[in-house]
Amino acid sequence: MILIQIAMLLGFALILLGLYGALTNRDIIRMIVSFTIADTGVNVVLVSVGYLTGREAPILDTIPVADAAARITDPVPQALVLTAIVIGLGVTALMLAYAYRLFRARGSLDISDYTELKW
Amino acid sequence: MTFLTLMAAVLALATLGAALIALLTRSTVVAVLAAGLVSLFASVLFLILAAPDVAMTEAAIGSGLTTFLFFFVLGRLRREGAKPQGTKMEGSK
Amino acid sequence: MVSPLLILAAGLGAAFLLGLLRQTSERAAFYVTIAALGFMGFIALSWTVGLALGDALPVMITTAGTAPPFAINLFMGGMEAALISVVTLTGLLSAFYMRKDLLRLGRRVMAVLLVLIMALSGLIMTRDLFNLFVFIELIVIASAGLILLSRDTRALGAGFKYLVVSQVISILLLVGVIFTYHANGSLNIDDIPARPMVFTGASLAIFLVLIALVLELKPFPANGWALDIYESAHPGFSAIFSAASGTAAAFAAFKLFDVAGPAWLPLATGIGIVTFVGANLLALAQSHDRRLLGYSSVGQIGLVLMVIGQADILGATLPYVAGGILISHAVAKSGLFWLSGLVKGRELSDWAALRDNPVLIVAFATFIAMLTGLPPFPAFYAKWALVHALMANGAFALTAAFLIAALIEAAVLFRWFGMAIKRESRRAVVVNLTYEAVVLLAMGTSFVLSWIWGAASGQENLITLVPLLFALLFLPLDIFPAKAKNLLAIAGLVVWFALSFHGLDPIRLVFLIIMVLGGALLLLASFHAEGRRMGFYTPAMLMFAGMALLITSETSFQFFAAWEFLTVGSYFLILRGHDSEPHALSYIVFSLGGAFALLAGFALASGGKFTFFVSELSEIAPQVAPYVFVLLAIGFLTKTAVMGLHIWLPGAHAEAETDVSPMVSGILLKAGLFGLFILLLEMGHQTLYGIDLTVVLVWLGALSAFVGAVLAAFQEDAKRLLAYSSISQMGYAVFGLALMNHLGWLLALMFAINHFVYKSMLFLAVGGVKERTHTKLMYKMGGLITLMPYTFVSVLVGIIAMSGVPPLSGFGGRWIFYNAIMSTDLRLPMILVFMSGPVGFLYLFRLIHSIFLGQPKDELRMVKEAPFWIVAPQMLFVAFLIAFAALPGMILRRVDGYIGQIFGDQPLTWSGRIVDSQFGTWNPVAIWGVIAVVFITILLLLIWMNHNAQRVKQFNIVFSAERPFKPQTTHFAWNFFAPYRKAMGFLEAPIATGFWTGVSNALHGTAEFTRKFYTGNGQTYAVQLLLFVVAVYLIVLGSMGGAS
Amino acid sequence: MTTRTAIPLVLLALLGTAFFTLFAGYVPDAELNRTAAYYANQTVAETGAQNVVTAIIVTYRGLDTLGEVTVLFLTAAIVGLVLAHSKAPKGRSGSGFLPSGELLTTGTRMLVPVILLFGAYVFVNGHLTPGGGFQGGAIVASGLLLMLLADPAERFSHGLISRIESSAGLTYVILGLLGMILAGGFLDNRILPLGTFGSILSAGAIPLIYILIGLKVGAEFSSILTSLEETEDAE
Amino acid sequence: MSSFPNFAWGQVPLALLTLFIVINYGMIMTALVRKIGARVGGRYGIPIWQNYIDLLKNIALRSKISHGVMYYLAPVFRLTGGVGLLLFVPTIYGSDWHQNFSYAGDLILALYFVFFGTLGMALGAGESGHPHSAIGVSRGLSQVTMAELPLALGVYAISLQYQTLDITQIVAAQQGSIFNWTLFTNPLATIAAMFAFVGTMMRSPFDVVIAPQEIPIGPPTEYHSSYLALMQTNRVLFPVAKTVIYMNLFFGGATNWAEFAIKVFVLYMLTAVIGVVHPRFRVEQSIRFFLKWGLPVGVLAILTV
Repeated sequence: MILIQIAMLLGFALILLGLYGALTNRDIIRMIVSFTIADTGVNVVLVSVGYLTGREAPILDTIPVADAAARITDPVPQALVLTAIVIGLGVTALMLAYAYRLFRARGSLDISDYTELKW
Repeated sequence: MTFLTLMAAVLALATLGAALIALLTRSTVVAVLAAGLVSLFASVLFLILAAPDVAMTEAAIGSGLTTFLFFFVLGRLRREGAKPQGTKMEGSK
Repeated sequence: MVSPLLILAAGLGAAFLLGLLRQTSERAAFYVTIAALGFMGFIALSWTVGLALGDALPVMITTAGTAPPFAINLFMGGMEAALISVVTLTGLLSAFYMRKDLLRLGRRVMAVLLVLIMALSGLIMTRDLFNLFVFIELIVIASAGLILLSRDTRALGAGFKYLVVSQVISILLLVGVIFTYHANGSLNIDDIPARPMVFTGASLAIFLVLIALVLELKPFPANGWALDIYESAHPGFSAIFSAASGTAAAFAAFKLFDVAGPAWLPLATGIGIVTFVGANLLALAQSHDRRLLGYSSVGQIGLVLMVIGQADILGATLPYVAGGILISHAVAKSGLFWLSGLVKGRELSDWAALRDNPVLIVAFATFIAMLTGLPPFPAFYAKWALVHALMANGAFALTAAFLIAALIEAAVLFRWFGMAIKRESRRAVVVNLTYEAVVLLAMGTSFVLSWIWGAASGQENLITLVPLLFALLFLPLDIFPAKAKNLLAIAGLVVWFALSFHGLDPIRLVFLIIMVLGGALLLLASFHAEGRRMGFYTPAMLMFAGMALLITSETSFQFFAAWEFLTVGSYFLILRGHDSEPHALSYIVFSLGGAFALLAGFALASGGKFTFFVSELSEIAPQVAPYVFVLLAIGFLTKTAVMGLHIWLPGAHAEAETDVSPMVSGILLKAGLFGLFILLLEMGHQTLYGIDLTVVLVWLGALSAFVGAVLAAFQEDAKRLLAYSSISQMGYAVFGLALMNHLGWLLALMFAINHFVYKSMLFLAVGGVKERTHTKLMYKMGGLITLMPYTFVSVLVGIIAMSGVPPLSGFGGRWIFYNAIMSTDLRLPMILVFMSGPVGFLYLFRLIHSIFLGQPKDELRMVKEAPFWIVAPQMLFVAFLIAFAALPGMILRRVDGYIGQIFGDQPLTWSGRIVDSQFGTWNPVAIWGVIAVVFITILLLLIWMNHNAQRVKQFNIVFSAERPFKPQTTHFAWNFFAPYRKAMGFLEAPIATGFWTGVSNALHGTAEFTRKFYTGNGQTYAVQLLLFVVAVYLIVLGSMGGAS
Repeated sequence: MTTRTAIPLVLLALLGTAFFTLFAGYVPDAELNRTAAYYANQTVAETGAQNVVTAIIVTYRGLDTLGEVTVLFLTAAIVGLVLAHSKAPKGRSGSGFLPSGELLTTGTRMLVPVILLFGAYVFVNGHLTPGGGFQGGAIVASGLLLMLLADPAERFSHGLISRIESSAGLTYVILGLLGMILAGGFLDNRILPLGTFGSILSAGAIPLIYILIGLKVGAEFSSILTSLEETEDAE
Repeated sequence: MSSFPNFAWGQVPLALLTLFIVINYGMIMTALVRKIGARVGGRYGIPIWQNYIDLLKNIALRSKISHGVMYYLAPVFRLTGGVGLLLFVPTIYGSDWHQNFSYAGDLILALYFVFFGTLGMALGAGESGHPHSAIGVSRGLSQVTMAELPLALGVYAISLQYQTLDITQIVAAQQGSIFNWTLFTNPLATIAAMFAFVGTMMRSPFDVVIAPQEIPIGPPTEYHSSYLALMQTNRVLFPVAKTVIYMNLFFGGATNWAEFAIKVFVLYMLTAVIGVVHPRFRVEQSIRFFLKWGLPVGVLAILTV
């Protein structure tokens, strides 16, 4: 129980910290770094939600199939997190590529320099 | 159980610490490394939370590949950012 | 039917396949892309058709051989199929459209495009919450990739902002998803139970999911990033981003709101309407075409969200309504984005380049009509159904907000269209056959969709109406000479009259004669036009179609559709005028505003029933009746240009072409009058807050009659003078109708007939003068009587008739007027009407004096009589006026009898050619006789006395015993009624204009101020996004606190 | 504190309260919910996989996974696109801050095959043990990464990477479609016999798919990394 | 001929007789009024037959020019307006002789026919091309718009009062006693109408339209010879015809020529008296005057009926 709470709070804290960094850091690279932290936070929250206190990993090599329902933890969030992690990497890579292109175009990594489109 | 909890608590604190470092440090390189550390700690936490698959993935992708991606881009940026100041204004048409 | 999964498989498979092709064969890659998109589109379309025709049943597609919720499942139903068709076909056409850029960037970008379309289709089909997230991420990433297609370097910044914002959204979404899963034990959307709107536990989780999906819809004001994309991206991609992505995201939101339960609908409603209003408002301040389209997209999707919020009200019609708006938007918006690629400049006025290619102008008009929900396009039916549902459920404020925002949107779009038609194009249109083909396909689709929506409407299918088709027929016929088309148009009107006049009551018959036969008569004047006169006949016939249908309409739907037809047709006609751009705009805005009032009125009257006979207006419940009356009256009064709602009229009528002015003045204004006839016929006296509304109408009519006349007297521009005169004349007619007695109605009808005749005549005459003198300013003319004698005669007869001086027909109107006011208890409004009579005399005299009398100008000494075809109808009118003056009974008697049936009295007795009332006598033949005898006698006397009078030159005048220095300066015409202006000039104070200008300025100011919100900083956008979420959260929290 | 930081702080505090409400309202399940229970009970019978998470990823939520590899595919394609049009200045290549000494080069030469082999092991055994295509793919990619670090001048054949990526993806889709024809639906793993529970060649198509995923992910990661690393695009 | 149910050829000579009487009466009366005005001003004044002299002189003038068709027709319009007005109004109540052609229409016809001559005159003056003519028209029309308003209100009031628009019936209702006159039964309407009466008789203070004492200005500026003769005829006929309407509506009408002569003279004299004691208004002043005084009285009249 406490384990879940610790993990979940950590996850939320990471999300908020990450978002704070992303919203206040003007450096594009630092924004991306912050987002990866927030992403990690989301992953932690996801896993913690699926965790059942005291249960084991959902791998049935040592656990008899018949006992599985009583002994393993919820596998679904884990599957989701796997996907989320990979997607997170994809987005991060994309943002980094964009950052590079932006820098090439304008020689700046300050997000507030890219406001020629507005209003 | 309590050991696990305690470990989780310590890990959580460490993770938070790493995250704060990532946010507060002036050096981008340190921030990237700290973010990787956050991922790494999180992957350990995933192990505690009975999620070995996730832990592996987080470690390999979240903390490993992502960090390298950052460094690669930083490297390229650094190389080009080191060029004379004149290029700063280039392309701002 | 092939499995819908193949849509996804084909998209993905083709995307992967592209990597296997040889590097050099980009062309082959392109064909693979096209083939895959075509295949996807084919599957979607075949499902759409199959489901629509009942050949197929909606199907649940399971994956992994496992039943949901344990494996991801997809659903293919009617809505899904239709929307996937939209998505895939947009993708296909855009792929064609972007061909060059796709080839330039290679197969990777083609793969990205394929994946985007695949993901959008998946987003529509999937029934799994997390799968939804995956597809959204795919869409985000693919979009970020396709933004790179643009050659605009600013697109990079836009793409990055988009990624930043998407990150925030996906965080919210994931947190929401996992807690929803925790609460329901399932990720399947169909397993989500309806929950109350509270912010604890599972409800909070679903809130996060919902708000994340709503954020994907770019709600105002958390949408700066989307606008930046629209502004900078490749138009082909923008078309996808707006049409396909918007559609899919809206459907995803719909799916979630559908299961989350009715408690959450207010959220959709609120955000939707705020977005619709806000986006359209900000669009006002835009001068960049694509950004404007972006705002419009955002607004339309907001509208769809608002419609989704009405799920409980709309019930089974929700797909029809939301789909109508969504699909209209998709087709029109993608069409416009594609069109934007053909225009080089990015200013709105640069679209004037489209004039190089009339087909593109037609496409532009089609798309705008489609977006603004004009008939016969799907959004029209949707708007109809939506407003009916809203009004029936008492959502008045929402309806008002919706209609106002829709009006702003129409203003924005039509302003743009006006610029395209009237401004000078600095750069030629891009010649690109692929672009054009894609645009034309979209245009064709819009008509097909119109047919489908019409067929499903349960009402008349507007696109199949013969008059409308007749009007549209002139589009392809536009390549023929104007004279041939004119003949066809006249024949069409006459035939339509012959087909439709049977069985009409006399009042309707009179209006039908004025509108259809009168139209044919006026079209005679159009024979003077040379060349092809592109773009004249379709709008003209559209207007006449609207009027013809208006008279014969039975249901409120037919009535309203006809009303919109005539409004739109006349707008395009008016826009043809020389300096008409701002005036046409204010015309369409006021007209649509009035039309919306009608819509709301009918909706309120029908109580939500879609088929509502106009004759049922007399049976509606007394508690709503007065409000219905007010709304409908506002609609009709806008058309008759009652004081306060009149500011559109002078410019619109004055700037129109020579033969258009009489149409819009002489004929079109009668539509409003006809509406009032119907309204008062069915509803009669209504009381609101103890005030008899007909009394209000009496006052408004009298005020218009007076102020219109005063303003007319102060005009220097001949056509403006006539336009103000129309306001005054319509005021009389409204006044007469509102008296609600037999004679009042007869008066109004007489005014309708008379006004048609003499205003058509005068506009033609003045138009003819303008053709020759090239000015409308009267003080620049003078002394034209000898040069244009026929025109002079028609003006002379016209002004005698109009001023009510015996013996011409105007006097009959006055006589009936006095008898009418004798039978009413209202007295004070008469003062205004009494005053307006002599004032009418002022402007009429000024008209004839300044143009035809006085000293001719040197430069105009050689002008010829107006063209034959302009004079000929005038002479017909003159003959008619004289006949009608002598024999009013030939028209009025039957009408009088019919009005007698309505009021159950018969105050006039027609003995022979004499008309007797309770109070007096009108013997037109005797009047003619006496006057003619006396006149001829005196004339003979004079001729006897000075038969040898010597004709002298015009400037041979005494002029205080000296010859004038220059004849030009002796024409006393400018500011002719200076003394009157000194005394009564205060009436000229532009109160109404000031008011409406103030409204317009306030809107623009708000837009200008609010858009500063969009700083262009991606970080700020992200903050705004969070601010939006938090604000919604707090507002909902607050309202819950208030409710409990 | 400036408004630039204060406003986000306030907003995040409010968002935090929303999160806290979620946290406070969270009641952990005592038992597996019905979805999880279904997987716990049926995975073995239906898919023959030991690792329930793998079964879910590859089969039950196979569509997600297909989307997931597509994300990487997209990212690789777009990163390639982005960098294709920004040729870096000529000059010394490499990430520039990691020294590539002789030791590293030699070590790499020895290590890389081992790493690649380990990666393959991970994704082949995905249905039995923790790990699978993604992890394995990542490991394979890190092998390549190491090679890049060791010898920045090293060129990878984009054509090869791309071809591996595409064929794997295409095969994945075809396998999915085969599921519709031969078994119960798209991505049904029972197109192949489920085999003996617990052995390598079991769990129907899961190992095959995970191998494809592994190859594809590995190729995609490599593609991204090489795109970012290389100064000039192959095109 | 069903359109002329009351028509008899015998009416034509009677109508001509009426016309003859009225013209001659007008000739003498207007001259007399001018003479009185002159005497009041300490001048000798014109001879009583001066109008005849002017008329004959104008007819006899040999210089005759024309500026065009409308110019030529204007005097015809003008005189037709005057003659027609007289003929559409019953002159002597109770006499079948002098009903003229009033069956052609009612009060409304009379009120609107007033404008017939005005319009024709204005058109002719316009075509003459003289700016002063146009200025005169502008002034005249501007002024009349407000001057006519109290009359319209007064007429409305009395037609409500008598519930008819028929002039004969209105006169009939006033017979019997002097106190049956509208003047006494409806003084407000009468006062309102008298504003209009004074205002439209082209006498000071409302005579800026023709501005007789200044350089020739006003619609007739360019007219001469027989044109002017016709207009002069009208100038004596029209005021009388108009006065007849007022007399009929408000002052009990006339049952014989003597009563007719007296009532018309008194009413006409009224305007003359006002003209003598009151200086000329500018147009905007007269408009304001009617707005300030005429309109409220008129409004009161229609409200109190």
